[in-house]
Amino acid sequence: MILDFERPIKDFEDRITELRRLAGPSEELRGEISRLEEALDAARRRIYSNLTPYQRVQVARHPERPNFRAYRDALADDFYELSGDRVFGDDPAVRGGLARIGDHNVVLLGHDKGTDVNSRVKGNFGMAHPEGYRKVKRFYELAARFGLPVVVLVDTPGAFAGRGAEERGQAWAISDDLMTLARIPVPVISVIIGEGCSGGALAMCATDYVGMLENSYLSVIAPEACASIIFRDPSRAAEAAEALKVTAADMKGRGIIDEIIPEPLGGAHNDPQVTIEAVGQGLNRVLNGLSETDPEKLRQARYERYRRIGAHATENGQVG
Amino acid sequence: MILDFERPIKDFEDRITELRRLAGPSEELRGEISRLEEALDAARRRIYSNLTPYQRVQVARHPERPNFRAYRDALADDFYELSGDRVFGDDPAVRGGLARIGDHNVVLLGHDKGTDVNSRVKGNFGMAHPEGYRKVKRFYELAARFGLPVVVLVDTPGAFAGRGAEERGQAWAISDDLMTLARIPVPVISVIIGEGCSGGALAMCATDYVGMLENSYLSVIAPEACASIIFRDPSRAAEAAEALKVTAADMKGRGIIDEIIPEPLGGAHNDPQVTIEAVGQGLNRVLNGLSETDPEKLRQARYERYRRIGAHATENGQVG
Amino acid sequence: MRNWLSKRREYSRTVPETESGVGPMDSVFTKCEKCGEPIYEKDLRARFNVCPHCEFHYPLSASERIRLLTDSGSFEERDAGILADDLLGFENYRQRLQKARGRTGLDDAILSGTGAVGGKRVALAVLDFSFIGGSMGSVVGERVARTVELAGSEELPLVIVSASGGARMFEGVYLLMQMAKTSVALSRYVEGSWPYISVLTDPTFGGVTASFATAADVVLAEPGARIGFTGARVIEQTTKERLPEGFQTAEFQKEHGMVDRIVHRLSLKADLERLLGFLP
Amino acid sequence: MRNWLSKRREYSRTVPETESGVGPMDSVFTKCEKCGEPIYEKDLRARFNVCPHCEFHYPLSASERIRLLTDSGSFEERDAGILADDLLGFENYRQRLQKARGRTGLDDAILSGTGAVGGKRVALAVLDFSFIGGSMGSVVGERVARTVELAGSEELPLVIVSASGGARMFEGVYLLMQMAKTSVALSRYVEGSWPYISVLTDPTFGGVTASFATAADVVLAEPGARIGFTGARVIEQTTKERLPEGFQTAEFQKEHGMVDRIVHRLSLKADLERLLGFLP
Ligand SMILES: [Zn+2]
Ligand SMILES: [Zn+2]
Repeated sequence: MILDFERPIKDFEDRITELRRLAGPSEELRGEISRLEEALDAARRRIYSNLTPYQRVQVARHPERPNFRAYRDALADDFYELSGDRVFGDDPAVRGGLARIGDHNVVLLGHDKGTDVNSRVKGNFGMAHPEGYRKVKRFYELAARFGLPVVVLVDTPGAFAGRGAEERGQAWAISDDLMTLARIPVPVISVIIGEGCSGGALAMCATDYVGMLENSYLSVIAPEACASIIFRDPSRAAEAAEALKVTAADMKGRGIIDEIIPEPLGGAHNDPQVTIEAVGQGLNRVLNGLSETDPEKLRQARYERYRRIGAHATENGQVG
Repeated sequence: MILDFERPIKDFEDRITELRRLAGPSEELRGEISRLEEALDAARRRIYSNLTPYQRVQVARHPERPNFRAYRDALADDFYELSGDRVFGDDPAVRGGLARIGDHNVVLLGHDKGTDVNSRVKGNFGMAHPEGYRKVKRFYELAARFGLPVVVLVDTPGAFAGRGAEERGQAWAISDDLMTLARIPVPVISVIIGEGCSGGALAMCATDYVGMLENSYLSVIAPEACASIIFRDPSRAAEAAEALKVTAADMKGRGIIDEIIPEPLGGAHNDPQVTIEAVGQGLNRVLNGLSETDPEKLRQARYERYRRIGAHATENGQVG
Repeated sequence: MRNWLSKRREYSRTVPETESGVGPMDSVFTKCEKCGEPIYEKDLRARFNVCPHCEFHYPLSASERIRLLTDSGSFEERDAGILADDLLGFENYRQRLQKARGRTGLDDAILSGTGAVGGKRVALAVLDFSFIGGSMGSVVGERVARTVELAGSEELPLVIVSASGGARMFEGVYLLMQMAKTSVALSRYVEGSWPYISVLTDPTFGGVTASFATAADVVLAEPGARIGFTGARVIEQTTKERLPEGFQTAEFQKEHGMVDRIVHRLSLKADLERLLGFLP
Repeated sequence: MRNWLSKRREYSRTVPETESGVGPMDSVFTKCEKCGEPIYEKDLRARFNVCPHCEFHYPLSASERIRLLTDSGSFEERDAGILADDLLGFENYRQRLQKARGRTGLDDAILSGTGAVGGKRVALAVLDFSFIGGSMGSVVGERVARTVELAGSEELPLVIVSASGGARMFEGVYLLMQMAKTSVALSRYVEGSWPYISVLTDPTFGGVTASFATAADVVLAEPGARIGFTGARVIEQTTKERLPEGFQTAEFQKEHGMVDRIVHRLSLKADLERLLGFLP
């Protein structure tokens, strides 16, 4: 799939392919081709170094963007999936289990956006039901019981908004995850690899370390939905994305996340391998750092971290 | 409702009423009446002092037998019902909440068999679904959180056997209650006021104190069901009740329960008031005794109590 | 917030905002939007905005709610003067805040402090729907967290009354983080053994429901209150599914095991007194 | 027990009991009751009673199960010689016990002890369906409890493989109390940080499912195994409801969130090794 703003890049790519076809073995078009290749590189650089927030949102949603499955398969030496909330069902929108990452045994979980139509539909495009959040709670508690770190890969358009989800207590399940996250005495680290939208994302990223891929986003609401409410016009999503300050850079600048993990030129989907390795290195570094930390210190630090964040001031002006 | 074996009693009662009607204000039939009254009393004594196990089972199921609601209304100075399992629903087959019994604030719960056709159906005749057992778990944990004793009134033909119950993990919910009961550091006391059948009863009576009303029963299976399996003949339920050793006397004799609470002549349904008072006195006595006990000692004693019970012998004959 | 507006639109048909949150009562006598019966404003105020004819519960301001629940004169506000800061520079947010502050006389969509309920001292936080739809933002998050900590440090029971259309998206990710903030505070409070009672009123949605409002030992709700994560309107738009009568009402939530009791507003104080009487 | 018999009846059509629990395999070659294909007994034994054609999992004796799961020569039985005592004097119970002991060579429906799984030492208990339908009685309860305590005191992971038609009602209330006994033992074990893995095989019902078999950190199940509280037959009799295809199968239980994974018998040891590799 080609995003609109990627069109110029695609054009160069097509023309280069065409010329290569025409040239065949001959040396003739060599010059022309390398000229185009430079232009292609320049275009990539130009476009991707000036992405607007909404363009980043589109990159974050790119269907070829590496998702939970890709990271799991590449980064976990072994992954033993566990399932079920033990009360109602098993929600494929979130998956998790025991995994070995580097030298660390961990509980690995994340939103599963799937890889093809079937798996995308099965995983409800990464929008979890209460069963999903209750399975997540089970994973948190399993990790606490065995003293294993938790690694979460966040990639969701939000908690699912539907009848069944409301009937089975979507809000209760998310709240319960937040309460459990606050409590467990093991390192909990998350990386937002794509979309990080609404409480459905927060239930899995109120953690001791939060990394964001360069083109991922974190927002309380989808830009389109925000636009249709604030501006009464969904087509003004780009403005909403701008106003909501959803990019990794915004989050880092405001001290809400710990780190921006750079993506290759052209976005993660342009070179999944490199992206996944970058995330893997980050995870290993953080796991090495946190696995030594005293559990009580961890909880204390987690408490202070989230207790602090806010956009308010006391009357004497000093931010509380 | 008149049970078959109560027929002679009923006959005397009817004749006495009839004579009274005939006699009116006159003294004439006085002698005859008092003779009948003595016969009535004798019949009651004869019949009720020689109840077979299966007759007791029938008494335990008597529709006019005082049930959870009667005890709740008579024994709790105040009862604040709480509801819901926080994951799927609220099961009216078990009810519970905060209550004041004597000088004690407690968590009071029990099976609700209802008082009329509607409430009996609503309460599914005291047969709980997983929602019910999960609500019970919530009550156990609430009591533990606030250091309140738990008082359980058991009266169930068993956990419900049905499609929805299996789909939502009936066995998992019961097991979870047993694990929670074993863990909570507060006094947990139960009285079997009617039927105590199957794991559905055990999930609410594996407690620090277990009392049984004289005509209540405790069994792994309903005598009828046992008969149809073992004897291939449900009509042999009386034999099954005999063989299963389900009476309060059997349980006391085998050290499985702590106390038999006597019922008035003619059974609890013949004088609910007296029965309820007897249970109330028992509860107060036990609450006074246990509320002083150190929580760890309680858990330890509970562990030893249930760890011990069994019908097995090691080869050298000594019971393990 | 998406909820907030969808709700708000419905509301504006029935209850134009006024400082007290009371509906069309500014004339001496008016018609109940629900049952059509005439109501005298003084009757309505005397019944804390519950229709004397059909018992419909109209919105109630935080200050009136506090008057309803606490022993008279016992309430002491804490943490006044915490004001929202427009860190995102979101179009119109400052103006909206100004307008809401002017109209309600509140700093933000919350009042908090300590008060006595039937002689028992509690830490109390009350959200106010009339302030930008009771939407959760940094001030609501901060004052809820401080109230939770106050309850913990002074060993008091905690009572929070919620009314919220959802998230205040003008604050973007900051408000998302308020869910985490209130949760970390509560997770410490519940390590103690003092009770947390949550009261859900119409409407309670979004980040409030998905964090502190549902994490209580006992959850009470007012009759007919609409409670959920996502508002019915949005669900119908996204899923094209027709939702059943009474969807997301307090009664619906109780039936689904999420709420302990439905409590009429006029017996709410008595219920709290009973409840607190059983607990540490 | 009620389950046990309903199951047993179904079984006897397909799998007459033999010591190994293997079905109609006593001739050199036979027909799979499931797919109708011919099977050589040795092939079936080599595959631990899994049909080489349709992969149907036939019952497996406790001893064969232990041979399947533990490193060869590593298993040491514990608590042998604990025998059921007919305290109720229940009609025919003694005879049934004699018959079952003779036929299976077991003391009761369980083998337990310690063994190595891929070099890692574990406490292991395995129920045997061929002994009075794997029904739970005092001996099963006692040996499970002792295995749990063994795991706790020697700081070992705990693995329990269940196969049970349900309750052994000949022991009346005693067997009910085995549910409490195994639960109190487990509730102590899980205060430690060693894992408990439960494996559910066909069939697992009644008191076993409603106590220790489902109280595990990880619950695995064999393909097609029937798992539940009350058996399908009894449910249909009592509720007159037609039950759906696949009701109570392992796959059904996984779909309903009750089971972590369906594991083919021939990869069960490898799965346990992987799982234990992650855990303390
Ligand atoms: Zn009205
Ligand atoms: Zn076959």
